[in-house]
Amino acid sequence: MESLTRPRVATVWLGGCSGCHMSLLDLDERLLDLAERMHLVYSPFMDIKQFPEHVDIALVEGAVANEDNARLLRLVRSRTAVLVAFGDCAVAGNVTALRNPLGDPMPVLARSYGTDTSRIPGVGANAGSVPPLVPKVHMLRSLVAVDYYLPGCPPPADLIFFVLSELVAGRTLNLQSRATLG
Amino acid sequence: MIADDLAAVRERERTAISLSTARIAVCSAAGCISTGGAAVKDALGAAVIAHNLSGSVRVLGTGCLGLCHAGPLMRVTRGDAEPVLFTKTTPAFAERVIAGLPSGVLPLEQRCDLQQPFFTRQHRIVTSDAGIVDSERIEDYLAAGGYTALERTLAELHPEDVVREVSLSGLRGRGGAGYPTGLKWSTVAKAAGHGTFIVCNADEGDPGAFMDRSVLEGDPHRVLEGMAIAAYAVGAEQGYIYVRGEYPLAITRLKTAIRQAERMQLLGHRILDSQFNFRIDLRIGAGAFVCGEETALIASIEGKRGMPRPRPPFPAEAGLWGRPTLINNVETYANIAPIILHGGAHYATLGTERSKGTKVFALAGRIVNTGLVEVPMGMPLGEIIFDIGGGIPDERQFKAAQTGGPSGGCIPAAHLDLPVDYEALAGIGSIMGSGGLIVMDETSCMVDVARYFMEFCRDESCGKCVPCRAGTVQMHGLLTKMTHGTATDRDLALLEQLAELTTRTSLCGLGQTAANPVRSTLRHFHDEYLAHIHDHVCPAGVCAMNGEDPR
Amino acid sequence: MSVTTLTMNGTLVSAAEGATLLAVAREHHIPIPTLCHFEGLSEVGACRLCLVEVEGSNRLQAACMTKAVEGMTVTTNSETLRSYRRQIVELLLAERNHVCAVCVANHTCELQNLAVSMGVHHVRYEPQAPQLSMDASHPRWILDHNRCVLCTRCVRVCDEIEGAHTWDLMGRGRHTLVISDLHEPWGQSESCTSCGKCVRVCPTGALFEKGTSATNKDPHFVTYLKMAREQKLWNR
Amino acid sequence: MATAAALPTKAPADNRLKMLDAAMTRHRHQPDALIEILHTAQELYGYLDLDCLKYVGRCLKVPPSRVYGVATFYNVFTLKPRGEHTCVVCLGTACYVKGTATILSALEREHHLEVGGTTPDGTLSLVSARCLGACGLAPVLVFDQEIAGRVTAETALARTRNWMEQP
Repeated sequence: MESLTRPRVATVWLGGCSGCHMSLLDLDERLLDLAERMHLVYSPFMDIKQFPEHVDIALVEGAVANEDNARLLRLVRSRTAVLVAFGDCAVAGNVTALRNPLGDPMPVLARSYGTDTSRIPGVGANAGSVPPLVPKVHMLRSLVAVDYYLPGCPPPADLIFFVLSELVAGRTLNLQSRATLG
Repeated sequence: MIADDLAAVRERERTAISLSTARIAVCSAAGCISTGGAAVKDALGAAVIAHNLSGSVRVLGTGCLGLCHAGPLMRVTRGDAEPVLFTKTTPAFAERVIAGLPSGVLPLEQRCDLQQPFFTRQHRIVTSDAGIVDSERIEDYLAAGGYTALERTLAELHPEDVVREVSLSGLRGRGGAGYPTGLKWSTVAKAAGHGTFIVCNADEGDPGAFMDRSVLEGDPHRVLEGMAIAAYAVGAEQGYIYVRGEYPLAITRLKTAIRQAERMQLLGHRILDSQFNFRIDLRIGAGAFVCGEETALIASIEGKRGMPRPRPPFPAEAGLWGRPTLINNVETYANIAPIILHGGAHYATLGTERSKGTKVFALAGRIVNTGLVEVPMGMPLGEIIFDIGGGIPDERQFKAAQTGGPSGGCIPAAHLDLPVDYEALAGIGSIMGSGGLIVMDETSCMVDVARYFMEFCRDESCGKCVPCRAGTVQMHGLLTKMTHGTATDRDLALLEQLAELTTRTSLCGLGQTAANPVRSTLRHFHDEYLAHIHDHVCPAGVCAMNGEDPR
Repeated sequence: MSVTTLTMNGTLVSAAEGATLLAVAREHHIPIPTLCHFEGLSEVGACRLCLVEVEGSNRLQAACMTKAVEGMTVTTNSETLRSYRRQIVELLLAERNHVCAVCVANHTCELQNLAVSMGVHHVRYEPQAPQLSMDASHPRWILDHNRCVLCTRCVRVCDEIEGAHTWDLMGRGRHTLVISDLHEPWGQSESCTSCGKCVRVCPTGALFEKGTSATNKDPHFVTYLKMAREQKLWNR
Repeated sequence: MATAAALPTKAPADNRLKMLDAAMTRHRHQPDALIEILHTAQELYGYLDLDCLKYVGRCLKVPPSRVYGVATFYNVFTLKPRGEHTCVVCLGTACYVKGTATILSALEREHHLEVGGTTPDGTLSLVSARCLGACGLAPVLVFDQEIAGRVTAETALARTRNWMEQP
C-alpha cells in the first residue's frame, strides 16, 4: 500500500552506450536504500514494454539518434512530471552526436556497412528492419523541455544517488559546481 | 606655388568660365556612369568639336547631382540664365543639346523641375560643388574657391585657432558615432610630439550608404583640403586615405587629385611656401567591414589582419605605429574648408542644439527619389522621405526607415516626425550612422531584415572576441528559425539575452552594435516576431515559413 | 615604485603602479575567470571572460588590459557579470565539437573547468557541429581544430617567446582557424622549431602530445623563461 | 633573392614578376606594405597562389602564416583562379530590399554554382558584394567590370547565358 505513495520513477535508454545505467548500478547497496523510497515503474533493467502513464521522475539516457528514440522521448515527456537528461549524450549529444559534423547518417553507415545500400540496415530495401536514423542527432532539449541536467560520461554514482535522493524527496535540484560534462 | 600664382590660376579659370556661353555638366559619379553617363559625356565632347563650339562651350564631368535613379543627369548652365537639368540622357540626346546651343534652343523634354522640393529643401555645404566643379580638374576646384581655406589657415591662423574654429562649429564625426570633432582634434594636438598621423576613413562599409563614395568621386580636392587643414591643426606631416577597394573610380580620382595638388604645392613639401609639410598616401582596403572601426583600420594600414584591439589607449594617443593618430571620416573632412572660410559660429547656426550643420544622406530602397541629398540637421524624418524623397512608389505604404546600416535600427511610421539628429535617433534605438537611409514598405519583413543584418555582422565579424564571433552565429540561427516558422518563445528569450550579451561584452563597435537591428525591430515591430513564432505566419509574405529546421 | 589603492568588491586593496586589474585581483586571491590570458604573454582581451564593472563607466572593462587607477571602484563578480560569463562559456561549447568524454584534456581542460566553476551543466545554444580537421603530421604533437577556442595563446607564445611565428590565424569570424605557415601540414612547417611551447600553453585539448591522455601544463613556465632571458640567468 | 626558387614555373618570360618586384621596391620592402603588395600581385596574376604568397612574405620579411592570415582575412583576395567572366551580385541593403536575393538564387540554380564558385569549364565566377555604393540603381550587378542597374533575374540570366554559350 505504501508503494503507491512513493514517487513513480522511470529510467529510459535512448541513443547511448548504457554507461549511465551501468553507473546507476554502481550505486550498489544504496539501490536498496532508494528502492525503499521510490517505485521503479519502467527501466531497461525491467521487462516492461510500454512506458507507463503518470510517471513522476524519468532519467533519460542517450541522445535522439533514430526515429524511435524521438517517438519514445515525446511519449516520456507527455507522461512524466520531472524529466532529467541523464548523462552527456542526453545533455549535449556527446559521442552519439559525433556524426553530426559529417552532415547526414550515410557517410557513417557507409563506413560501417560498405557503400552497397542493400547491406545497410534500415535503408532502402531494408527499411523497417530497424528504426531509420534521424538526419541529425539531437540532445533532449532540442525536442522536448528538460527539467534537470545531470551531465557526466557517465555521471558518477554518488551524483546519481544525490540527484535521485533529492528528487524523490520532492526537493528542487541544485547541482551548482558538483557536476561536469565529460 | 605661392598664393599669388594660385590667385592667377583662379583668375584665368574664372575668365574662361565667364567667356564660355554654356557649361554642360554630366554627372560622373558611379551611379550615372553605370547608366551610361560616360558615353553621354563623350558624345557631348564629340558634338562640341563637330559643331565648332570648342571655344565657347565647356563640358565637365561633375560630382553626384543627386537624383541617381533618373541618370545619367546633365546640367546645362548658360550665362545668368537658370540652369536646366536633363534626366535619363543618351548620346543622341547629347548631340541634340549641343546642336541647339547656337540658336539657344534646348530640348523641352526630359527636363527636371529644379523647383521641386528635392532640390529646394536641400542645403548643400559638402555637396555644393556638384554641377559646378569638374571632378578631375583642380583648376575648376580653385575657381570655385577651393584651397582658399587652406591658404587662409596657413597665412593667418595658428593651429590652436583652427581647432577652436572647428570646436566652435559643433561639428561631430560623420562616420556614425558623432564624437565632437574639435575635441578629437585637440586631444591629438595635445598628444602630438613627433610623427603624428592623419587618417581619412573612406572605408564606407555600411550596405546602402554611398555618401562618401560620391564625395570622393565628385570632389576629391575638398577632402584633401580638409585633411591638410587638419594636419596643420594637429601637427601631422603624413596622412593616409583608407579607401574601399570596391570604389575604383574614387581611387582613380583621388590619385589624380593628389598628383595635381602636389604639382601645385598644395600638398607635399613646404606647402604654399610655408613651413608646413604634408603628404597623403592612399591605402586600398581589401574588403572587411570591421576596418571601419578605428583600431582595426590602423591594423589594416599597418598591413595586418583588421582585428580591433581594446581601447584605451585611443588612437588619438596611440594609433598608427603607436603614434597619436587623428581619424576622421570623409564627410567630416569635407566640412572643414567651409567652416574655416565662413567661421565655426556661422556653421553652428545650422542644425539642432547638439547636432550642427548638415548631413548627407543616401536615399535608397522603396523610395521614389533614390539618390543623394544634403539637409540641415534636425529636419524631420518624414520630410526627408516624403517631401525630398518623393515618398513611396507603387502606391504602397511606408513601413520603416533604416538608418545606420548593420549598426543601426529600423524606425517605424510613428516616428516620422522625429527630427534627424544624433540624440533623437539614438533615443529610439537607431543611430545616425554614416548616412545610409533605406526606406522599406510593406513588402519587407522586419524579422527577415533583422536576419539579413545579422548575417552581415556574422560574416563580417573578425572572430577575435567570443561574444561577437559566436553570438552573431547563434542570433542568426535563431532569426533563421523564426523565418522558417520553427522558433519558440524560448528562442525569442534566448535571442533577447544574446542581444544584450553581444552589446555589453563585445570588444569593438561591430559586436557592440551588431544586435541593434534586432533590438530596434523587437522594440518597434514586436508583433511581427510574434506572428512568426505563435502563428507561423510572415505578415509581409517574405519568409519561407516552410517548417524545416534550418541546419 | 609607487602604490595605488583601489576598492575591489568592497574591499580596499593595494596595487603596484601600472598593474592590471587582473594582476591586482590575483594577488589578493579574488578569482576572475580568464581564457586568452596567459602569464608572461601579451594581452589581447579577446575572450571577454575577465570583464569587470568599473564605477563611473557604463562600459565593462577587460581586467587583463585595464590598469589599476587610484581610487577606482571595481566589481568582479556581480550577478550580471556571472550571467555574461556563463553565456560566453556556453557559446564556446556550442561553437565547435567539444566532446569532453573523448578528449585527451578531460578534467585538465580550462574550458571544462570554467564550465564546472560556473555551474554550466548544459548548453542552451544550438551546437554548430562544424566539420573540422585534425593535423597529425607532426611527429610529436597533434592539432585538433574541433577543440580550439581561438585564444591565440599558441600564436603568441610562438611569436613572442620562441620567435618563430609558425602559427597565425586565417580566415575570419566563425571560419577563423589556427594555421602553421601557409596553411600547410604542421609536420612540414619550415618555421616550426618543434619547441612544444604551443602545446604547453593550450587551454584545451586542441594541441596535445601523441600517446598521452593529458598534457602536463605549467601556468608559470613562460614567466620563468622570460625572467631567465631578461636577467641572463644562464650566461652569468 | 630566391626569386627563381620561389616562382619556378609560375613566372614565365613575362614581366609580371618584375612589376611585382618594382611595387615592393617602391614600398622599400616594408612589412606594412603587405596588403598593398597583395593587391598588386592579384592584379598581375588574377589570384594569389602559394608560391606568390611565400615570395611576397620572404621579400617583405613577413612570416608565411601572417601572409596567409592577411590574404584570407580580406574579401577581395582570392587564392583560387577566377573564371573568365565574373558576375558580382550586390547584396547591400538597398539591393536586398529590391530583391537581389532572388536574382542570386536564380543564377545559382541556372549555373549550378554557389556564391564564390566558378563553373567547371572556368567560364563564369559568381561573386557577391557587400554594397557597391550604387544604391540608387538597386538592384545592382556587375558583369565583368561593367555596373548594371535595375537588373532583373531575366536580364541577369540573359547576360550569363550568353557568356556560357560563347566562352
